Amino acid sequence: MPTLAHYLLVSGGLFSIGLAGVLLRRNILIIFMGLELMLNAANLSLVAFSRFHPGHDGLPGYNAQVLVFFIITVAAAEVAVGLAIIVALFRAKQTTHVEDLDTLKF
Amino acid sequence: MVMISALALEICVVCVGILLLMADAFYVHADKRSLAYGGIFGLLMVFAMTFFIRPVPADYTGFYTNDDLGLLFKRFALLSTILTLVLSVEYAPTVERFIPGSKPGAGLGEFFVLPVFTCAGLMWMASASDFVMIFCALELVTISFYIQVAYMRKSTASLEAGTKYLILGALSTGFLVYGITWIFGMTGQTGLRGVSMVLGFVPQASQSALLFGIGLVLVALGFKVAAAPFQFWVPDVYQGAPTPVTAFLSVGSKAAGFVVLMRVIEPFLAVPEIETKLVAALQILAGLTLVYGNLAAMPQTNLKRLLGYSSIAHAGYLLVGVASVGSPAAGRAVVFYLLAYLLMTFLAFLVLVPVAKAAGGDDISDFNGLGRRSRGLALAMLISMLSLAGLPFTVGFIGKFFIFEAAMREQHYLLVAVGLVTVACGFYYYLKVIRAMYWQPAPADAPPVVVSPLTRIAAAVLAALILIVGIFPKPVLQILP
Amino acid sequence: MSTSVAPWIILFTPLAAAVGILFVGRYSKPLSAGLAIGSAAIGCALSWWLFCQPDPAESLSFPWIQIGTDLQIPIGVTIDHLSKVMLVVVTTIATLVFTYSIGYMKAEEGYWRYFAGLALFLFSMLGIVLADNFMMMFIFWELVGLSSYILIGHYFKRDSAADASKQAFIVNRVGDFGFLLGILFLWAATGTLMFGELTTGGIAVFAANPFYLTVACVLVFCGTVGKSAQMPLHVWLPNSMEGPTPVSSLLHAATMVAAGVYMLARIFPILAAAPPALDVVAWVGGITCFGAALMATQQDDIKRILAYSTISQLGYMVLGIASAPTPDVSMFHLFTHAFFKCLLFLCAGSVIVGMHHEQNIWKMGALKNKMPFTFLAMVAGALALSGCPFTSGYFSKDLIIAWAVVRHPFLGWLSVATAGLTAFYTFRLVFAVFLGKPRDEHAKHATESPAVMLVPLACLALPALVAGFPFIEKIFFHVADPEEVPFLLHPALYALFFGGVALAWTLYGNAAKDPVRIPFFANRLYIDDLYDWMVKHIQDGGAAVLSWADRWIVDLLVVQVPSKIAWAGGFVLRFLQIGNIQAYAFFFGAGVVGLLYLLIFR
Amino acid sequence: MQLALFWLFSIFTLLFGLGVVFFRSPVSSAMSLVMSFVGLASLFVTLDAFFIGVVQVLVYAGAVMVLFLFIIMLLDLRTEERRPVKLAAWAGGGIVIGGFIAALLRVVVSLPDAWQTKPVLANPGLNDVAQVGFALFRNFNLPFQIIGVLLLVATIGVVVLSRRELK
Amino acid sequence: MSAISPLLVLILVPILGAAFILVGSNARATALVASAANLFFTLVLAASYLGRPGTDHYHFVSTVPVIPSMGIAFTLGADGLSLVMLLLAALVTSAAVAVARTPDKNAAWFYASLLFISAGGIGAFASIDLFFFYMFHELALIPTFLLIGIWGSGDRQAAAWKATIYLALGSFVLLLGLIGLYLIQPEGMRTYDLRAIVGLADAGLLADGNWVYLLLLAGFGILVSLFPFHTWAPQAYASAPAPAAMLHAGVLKKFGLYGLIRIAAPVLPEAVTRYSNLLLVLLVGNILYVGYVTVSQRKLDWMLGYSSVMHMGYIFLGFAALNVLSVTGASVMLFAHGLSIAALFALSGELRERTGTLDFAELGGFAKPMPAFGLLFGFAAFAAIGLPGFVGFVGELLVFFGSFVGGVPLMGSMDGKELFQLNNFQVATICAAWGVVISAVYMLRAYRRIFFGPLDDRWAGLREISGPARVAIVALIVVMLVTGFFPQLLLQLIESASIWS
Repeated sequence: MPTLAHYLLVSGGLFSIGLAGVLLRRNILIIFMGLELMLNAANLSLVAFSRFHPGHDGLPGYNAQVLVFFIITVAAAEVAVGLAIIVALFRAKQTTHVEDLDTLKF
Repeated sequence: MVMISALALEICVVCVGILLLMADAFYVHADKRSLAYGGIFGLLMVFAMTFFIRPVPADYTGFYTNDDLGLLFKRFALLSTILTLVLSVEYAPTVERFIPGSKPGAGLGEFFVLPVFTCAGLMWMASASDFVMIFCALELVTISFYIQVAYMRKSTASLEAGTKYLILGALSTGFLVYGITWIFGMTGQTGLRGVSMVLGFVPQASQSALLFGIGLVLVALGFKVAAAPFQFWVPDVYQGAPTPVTAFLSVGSKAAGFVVLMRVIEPFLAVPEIETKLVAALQILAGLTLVYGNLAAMPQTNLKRLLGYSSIAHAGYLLVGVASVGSPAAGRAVVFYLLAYLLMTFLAFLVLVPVAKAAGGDDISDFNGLGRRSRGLALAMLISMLSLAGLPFTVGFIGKFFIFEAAMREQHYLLVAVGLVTVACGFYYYLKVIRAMYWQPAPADAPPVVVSPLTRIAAAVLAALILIVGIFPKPVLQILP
Repeated sequence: MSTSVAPWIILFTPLAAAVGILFVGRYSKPLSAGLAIGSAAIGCALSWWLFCQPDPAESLSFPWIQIGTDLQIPIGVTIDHLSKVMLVVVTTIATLVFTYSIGYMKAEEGYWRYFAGLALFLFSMLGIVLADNFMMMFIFWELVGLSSYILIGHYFKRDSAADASKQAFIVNRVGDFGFLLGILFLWAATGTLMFGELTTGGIAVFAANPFYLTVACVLVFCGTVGKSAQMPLHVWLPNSMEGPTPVSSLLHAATMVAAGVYMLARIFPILAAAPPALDVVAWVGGITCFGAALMATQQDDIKRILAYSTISQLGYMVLGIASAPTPDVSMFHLFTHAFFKCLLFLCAGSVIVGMHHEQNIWKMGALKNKMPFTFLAMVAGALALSGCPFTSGYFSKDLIIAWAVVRHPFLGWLSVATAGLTAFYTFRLVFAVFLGKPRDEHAKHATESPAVMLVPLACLALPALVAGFPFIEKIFFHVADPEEVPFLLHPALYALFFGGVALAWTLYGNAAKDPVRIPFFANRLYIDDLYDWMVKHIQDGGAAVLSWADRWIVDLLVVQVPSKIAWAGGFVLRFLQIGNIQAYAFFFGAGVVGLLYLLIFR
Repeated sequence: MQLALFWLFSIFTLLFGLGVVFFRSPVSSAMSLVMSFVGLASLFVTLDAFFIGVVQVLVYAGAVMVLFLFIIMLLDLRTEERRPVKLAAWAGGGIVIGGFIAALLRVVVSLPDAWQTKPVLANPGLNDVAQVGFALFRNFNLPFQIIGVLLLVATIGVVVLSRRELK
Repeated sequence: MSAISPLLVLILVPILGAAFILVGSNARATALVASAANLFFTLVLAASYLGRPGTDHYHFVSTVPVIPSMGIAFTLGADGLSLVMLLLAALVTSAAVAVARTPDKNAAWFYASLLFISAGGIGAFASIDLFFFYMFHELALIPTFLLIGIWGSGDRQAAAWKATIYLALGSFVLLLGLIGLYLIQPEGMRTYDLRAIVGLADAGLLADGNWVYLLLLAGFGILVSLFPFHTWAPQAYASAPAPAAMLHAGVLKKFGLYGLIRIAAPVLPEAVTRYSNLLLVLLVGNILYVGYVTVSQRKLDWMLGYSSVMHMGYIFLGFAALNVLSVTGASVMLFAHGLSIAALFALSGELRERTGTLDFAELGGFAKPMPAFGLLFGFAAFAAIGLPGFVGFVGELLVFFGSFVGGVPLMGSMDGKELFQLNNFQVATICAAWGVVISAVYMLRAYRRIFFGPLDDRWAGLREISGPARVAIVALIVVMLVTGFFPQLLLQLIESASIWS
């Protein structure tokens, strides 16, 4: 039987992978995907917690699942807006590469 | 007198926003500025409504609390939004230049409407007492800011700023969510009240997990309030964003961040060992923020960017206050400082916008000789800079005084020493502006600075408030929680 | 007119005159001269009148500073024998010199400035004479310094005069430094400043610790060293000859420089309680009187010769204070010296006027016939100075020498030798100026001075000769002759006087130029050069080093370095802000990790 | 059995997650993102969170990934043009990630109930859609409204930002 | 008690004057009227004060609570000492305004800044509440920055920056000190009202205040240019326009020492005595070290700046000795030095305005073309070096007496010979007395180099000192002479001060 630790570690790993995507990739789209991974990793542990720590009624904490639901929604909205910005950026500068975005500095 | 439910406030704000959208959609040919005026009017109405609400002492039942802290920050959000709209009107021509649109006023409508929705988000943040609520309100604010920062699509600076804010903001959101997850996991609660209730029973062993969660939430909020080392987006974004949005960011979202921060850490301070670690962490954040903001601001030449750094610096002072939560005065100090910060920052931006419009740039050197070119504006800028630097007889001084008083009560002497140095640095870079305005001669071809009456009124009111409250803060202190 | 009011009139008339001249003086020369002389004359008359009156029972006194019981500094006068004599001397000579000045300054500019200065000086001098407590004396002590500064610097366009006045004031300040400390020492121990209380029993405190009293007295004596130009602070007096000659005669010969001696006389009982201090005084006086005489023998400037002789004579007086049982001995010499030295200077002044302000004795010569009257007066003064038997100087000086020989044999015999030197250099001066051949155009066409200058000469010549006779002396002083004086002493003195004159005659009878050259003496024993070197290299050098340090070390450490560090810090921090999202994300992550470690692993 | 499934799904998820990061071409990154989301959904299912699992598949595999692919096509970025790999960035990133993972492990092992298995639920076959909906519309009404506003704002934003010509 | 205090008028007059100027009334006239009116009011006030009974407490008190929760109230009040300082402020302000030459650019801000500085000084001296005591002093900071920066001479920008930042830093340290003073009071009785604090101190209710005293000393010390925190002063005064230098050196700089005498002396006496050796070392540095630095200055303005730094040493000595005599002396010196340095800066300003240079090497012989100027300068210079007849002498005298009295020298005998030893105060006094010689050296040198010696042809056409300046400086000198001849006028005011609790 998988234990809580299993799930937490997996979600942690996923989170780290997402973080890695942000830190290591230089294509904004990929970075964005990494961010999505992080959010979902969080979701995983949320659900895991809710399942492993059932409430007094012996049911999983559905509040957590609602939160997950919200997170997914927000993430979707974020993706929409984010991609819109990226598109606008690409139209203006013909690039999705972070190193081309350094006019504002110092 | 008739009392209204606090929930009505946000609803009204949202309705104002929707009405404006409708108007924007249906009266295509009308002058878009009227939207802004409408928004200002509507929000003023809501602001008036806030005085018909009886705050109930904080009882974090459910998601929504309208204690007087929350109420105060609702007013705060409304005020900053109104001022942002005033700025937006002044700034509209620039926006028009930088968005694709054939007709005059194209795309301005949304520019005036979005702050209203942001305002609703800020107000919800002000009374959020549940992590879910916090998350949703925060995201509403954040996402609407993504849009506003990147609003001027034809200006690469604005887009770049938007992208940076987007990526880093999303990153912080990720941490926030993960942190909430862990706090939930350890307490099984999402409501702050619930958390504070079960916190006593959390086994010693899982405290580090709890701290892990708190730490990640702290990171996210630190990002919002521009605390070092999560502040790197600030100067770039402030410089690139449309100026009204910059002002809104630096005041509205920072203030909301602080109120959430204060609400979130409060339950955890009940546990001694968590409290000590938390305070230590806050002290270090405060110290780093002070040093980074003030030192890095000194070599700046661009006023907008300088204000970005200065907002980091003030976040530092505010964090000093937050780190001194032990003393009863700390909360009041932070709130008062935020109030002062609202006044002086918006005053600075109210002067910056017209001057930059006239000079075509927002470098400090564009202020050269303003003291002779346009006395009133220069005087206003003088007052705001003195207040930012924390000179007596301005509200900024009283704020700093409270902050350091609290810190010394808590005997954070090291922090106070750092503050001592940074205050001196602060004098240096704020005086640079005064120097430009009064020492330097005006360039020969300096165009006249035109200011709309609305801006003029707003600036006059702010300047007067800065001085009056700076000399006689008693009435303001009475309305503080 | 009561005897308790008169002193105040005497004291403040000159001040009033000075203020008056300050306002109206520039409009009329006669008016300013008149005011000054009037005030002096009034003072003179009142002083003589006062002298004839018995001492007043009590004297008026006003509180000047009064702080609870902690400190009272009154402004009050003492009328006793000492002060009355001094009053007489000062006012009389002042009157004469003021009158003389009319003639001497006729052609000069800054007329009113000059007389205002004189009046101010008279005021301050009288203040010293009348003071009844240390602080009041110190106040007027400084004011005297000021007036001397003003008068020496009269020809301020001349660099030498400007420097001389500055030097005079500063050197006096050095003396006053000690004086003030001495006052503080005495006050700290006894809690009073009044001469009366100090001299009568106030010093009983010191029975426990005479050493402390000695230190205090020596410090007070520093005041004398400065004001009376004792070695090693004598350098300013010869330089002060840059001032107008009447000033030299009044301030720097007759009265002001004698203030130091007067002060010693005033506090004599205190000194007497501290024998070691008296020894110091004696040595300083003795060495001064000998050394100054040596320097005088090789000077060429007529006024400088007289200046050194003044220093030498003051040395006698100081020595006398230290050796005689009563200050009257020195006061007696002060009295006679005032007349003949003033006379000598006025003669010198008349010669200088006759010579169109030529002061080098080797450019004169054979003035005997051109200005006979001056010649006679000069001779009278010279005799008195060199202690020719039965002139005033003879009586007073020999008395001091006698006491010195008895009390301090070595110093005594040194002063005996000095007597011979005195005769020598005095007559060197007389012969070189009045005999021989004219050695200069001016000397050929020199003419006698106007009457207004000659009358004072006459008035002074008489006392210069006779003021020392016992019957006069009895009026003013109560001196005592020492018992068993070595019987060699008086013969030795006669011999030395005639020897000196004879030597002067053989050498300078009719010499075209100075036959002897002793650079060591001519260069004032190199003391001035030593001072110049010290001021130039030690004081100014050190000051320059300090100011360099202030600019480049203190300022650097306190201001520059911190500010530069802060600025550099900001400059460096900016480079974290490299504008690259990934870098920001990295910092962000690093921050997260750091924070987590802070929270979890500690 | 459960454990085997868990391992299967989690390895699936993690591998494709790595794919997201390490594929050079955005398209394959996007595809592997979807795959890892699908794996995640199945992990949700193993946690008896069927509704969430379904939503996950719908929203991500459906909407988000379509959006991504659409944008990638629109911007026509096939393969990221080769740029010199920044060693510093990789090293720094590695350190940060390592640190983060270390903290995470430290926390997880410190958990008292880390190794407990799933507790049995009060009544297993309960349909959690009803439960979630119940919670959503009853307790979480207010946040739900806020999300609504958020979506509105997002819509406005997307329109404003991506429309060619604003009117 | 809470009736409107007449002191409020003193503060408001200059501020309103400045306001009028900024909205466009004739700058110079308004400033003159305002300062003259203030002088008049101050004199009236002093006169009425002397008429009042019980001069051991504050008069003209009025109080308006501002932050009741922290015991902060806008409390005005004056006793003898404050009145002396107020007189000084009013005198110097009038003189400064009279001497000022209307600049061709931005005259309004020029005079307004002067009035603001004056208002700051007056407000500080008239405040009993430490919070406002501090705030008022800060009021002068920015005007100084503007005055030096816009109308200064020489390397004005550097000077303005240095002085402003440095003073800001110092006053912030001071603020921390005041907060500390607040925090060492017993919980629940905490206040910023000086009278109450003194009461608490007398009742022995204060916690250990050594660190507070050190903060206060550092803060005030920087403001008063205590060695080694003095380097800002000479540069600032050298480049400031004459009126600014007069006001700052004459009035504002006194704020720090006034504060020490007012606050530290009565509230933290044991701390003062505890750290007296430290202070003695520093103040001897002020007198001897800075004194010799002054000697080697080549420019008049720098020399005056350094001399003003040096003279602070005497006042510190008076404060450190902490007895009636010495503190009275210090207070007198505050007054005396304020007047003399103001007169000197005014004259140097006039001189710069004529010659364009203050380098000794280029000047000389000026007594010929402008005798009156020379005379006034002479008066001012001799007043500055403490010549009897001027009030400065009284001050120095009292300081010396007070600091020397510290215990009659210990009599006793060590291994047979009688000995005595001086305590540190007495040693410091001896150094200070030598300082009198030093000051004579540099002052007379300056006087000799400027006014004596041959006159260079290029200076042939020098104009005499101008009318208004003449009047102002004569007024200052007359005051110094009168109070010098009749020091009791001043002393009875100071003796009635409430610091002798």
